Amino acid sequence: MLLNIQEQGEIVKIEVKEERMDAHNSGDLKEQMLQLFDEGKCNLVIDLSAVRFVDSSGLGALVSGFKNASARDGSLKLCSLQPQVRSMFELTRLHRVFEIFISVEEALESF
Amino acid sequence: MLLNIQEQGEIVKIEVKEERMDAHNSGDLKEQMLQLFDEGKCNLVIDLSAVRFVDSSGLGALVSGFKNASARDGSLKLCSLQPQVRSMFELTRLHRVFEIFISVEEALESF
Amino acid sequence: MKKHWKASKAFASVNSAGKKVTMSKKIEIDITVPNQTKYLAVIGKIAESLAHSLGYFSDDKLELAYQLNLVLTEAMTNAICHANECDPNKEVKVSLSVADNQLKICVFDQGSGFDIDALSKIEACDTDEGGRGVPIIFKLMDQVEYKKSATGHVLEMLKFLK
Amino acid sequence: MKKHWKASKAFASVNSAGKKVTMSKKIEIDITVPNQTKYLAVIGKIAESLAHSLGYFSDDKLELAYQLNLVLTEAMTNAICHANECDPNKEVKVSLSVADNQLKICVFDQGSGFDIDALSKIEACDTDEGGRGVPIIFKLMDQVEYKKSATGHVLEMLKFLK
Ligand SMILES: Nc1ncnc2c1ncn2[C@@H]1O[C@H](COP(=O)(O)OP(=O)(O)O)[C@@H](O)[C@H]1O
Ligand SMILES: Nc1ncnc2c1ncn2[C@@H]1O[C@H](COP(=O)(O)OP(=O)(O)O)[C@@H](O)[C@H]1O
Repeated sequence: MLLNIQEQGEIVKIEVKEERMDAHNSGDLKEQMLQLFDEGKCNLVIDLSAVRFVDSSGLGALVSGFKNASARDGSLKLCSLQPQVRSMFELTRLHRVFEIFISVEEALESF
Repeated sequence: MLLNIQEQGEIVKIEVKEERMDAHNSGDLKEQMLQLFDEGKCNLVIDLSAVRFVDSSGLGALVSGFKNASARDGSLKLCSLQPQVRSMFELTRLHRVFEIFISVEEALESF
Repeated sequence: MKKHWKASKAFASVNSAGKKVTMSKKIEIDITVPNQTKYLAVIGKIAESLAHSLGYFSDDKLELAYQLNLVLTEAMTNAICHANECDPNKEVKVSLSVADNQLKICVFDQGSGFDIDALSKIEACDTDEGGRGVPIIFKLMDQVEYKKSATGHVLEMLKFLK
Repeated sequence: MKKHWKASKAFASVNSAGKKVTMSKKIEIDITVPNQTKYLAVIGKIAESLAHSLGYFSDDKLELAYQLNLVLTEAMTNAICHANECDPNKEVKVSLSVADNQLKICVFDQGSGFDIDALSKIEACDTDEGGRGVPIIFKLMDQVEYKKSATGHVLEMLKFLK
């Protein structure tokens, strides 16, 4: 999975540079986040602007990151969801779990 | 087939508003051009900027327009071909038949 | 909730493909791929192309395209990872068919089966990492059945097109 | 120029689809649609999706995607309009398969055939409106054969993938 990772002070921004998040590539995101947690970085913003499709494995990777960040008193926030991806969160009611922002800027400011 | 037809003085600009020109829709373009020829309008610019795919039927419709325009001392010119569409003209050697311009402006100026 | 429908009719033209039949509204797509998740994307795209070719308005098409892509992705992932245990020498077969305003999706695995009825009532908790695949399939499709096939099991999913 | 190759092997898994076979690199897509040109687009898109799923660099993929879309569109148009005489009650069957770095495309029509060898040497004149379909197919594919099938004829086209 192509990821663009940038540290902005205390926060790590991960931009998913894939059209599709599924069982084939979501494991990469999960592992990348675990590595960041190991390094003590637990405030994450995941930028999904490029993502057109997410399946339950993609959601699973995000839930994993969310739980691990929370357990370390950090947080994982999402931003820039395409409408269809947003619907996917509603279908699975995960929009009630994640903090979801319109833009990267808003997500970063919210910390 | 979705066509945007605009008269600019002596010249009629036809913008093909379809991703795909094939045996299913190319007949429409051919008929539309025949109607213009009937009205005495025989200087045409076909703007293919939206077209991502052309098959031999699409080329056939353009050749039909080309021949009819020439027979009436007019001309049919093409513009704004996507690279893959341009390759299609080369494959069939029709790039030697048509005048092909980079932009609508250049095509219009060439008359 | 397990629901049933007659599968035989919808499949009538699979075996007779190429034979002269007077059924002008039938689309049938059968796909076989190696048992690897890298093929999820191509199958998903094929499902989207099919959705776009059906006679709907643009908005509905986008939604239907996403749904078919999703349902097929979930079912295939389960076939590949659970039923076929990620064995790359196995294969997954998928069929998509449209007839009489019914869309049918079948995913054939080579596994020994599972009790879908025990699962389908259970929704994943908000913080579970997995367990959302089958519930999604039940939410988006009108009829779902999982049963034995000649060489494993098949998940048959039906959607009524308006 | 008519060229031959063994079709039987490449088709081995069509009939045994679902059976346990140890062939991990085989992709097979079979599609049946009504005999109408409105289905050209969906089949073309499926061919493009397949091209994108093959392991190439982006540029080559785009070109391969266009070529497969084109070849399939040309062959299907001929099946629909020439062989099946635009009868909407007939159907067209297409199969795409990839195995051992060979891509095979078959288009089955329900017509009475034509002499492709007489055609394939003739290139359309620059100002002919038609007659470019078969020459395009010969240019883009490595082996082309047109022969009788159980219910009509089949155009078999092979491309060697690098
Ligand atoms: N085709 C299948 N063969 C065997 N077991 C399956 C199959 N599909 C689903 N399952 C079982 O059902 C469970 C729930 O599936 P699902 O809802 O898709 O969530 P997940 O795959 O994330 O666990 C799986 O964990 C697996 O045990
Ligand atoms: N499947 C087919 N069945 C019968 N005739 C065919 C078939 N395919 C091609 N032909 C014949 O070959 C001719 C040339 O085909 P083609 O090169 O595709 O150009 P076009 O379709 O524009 O005429 C057609 O006009 C038709 O007479």
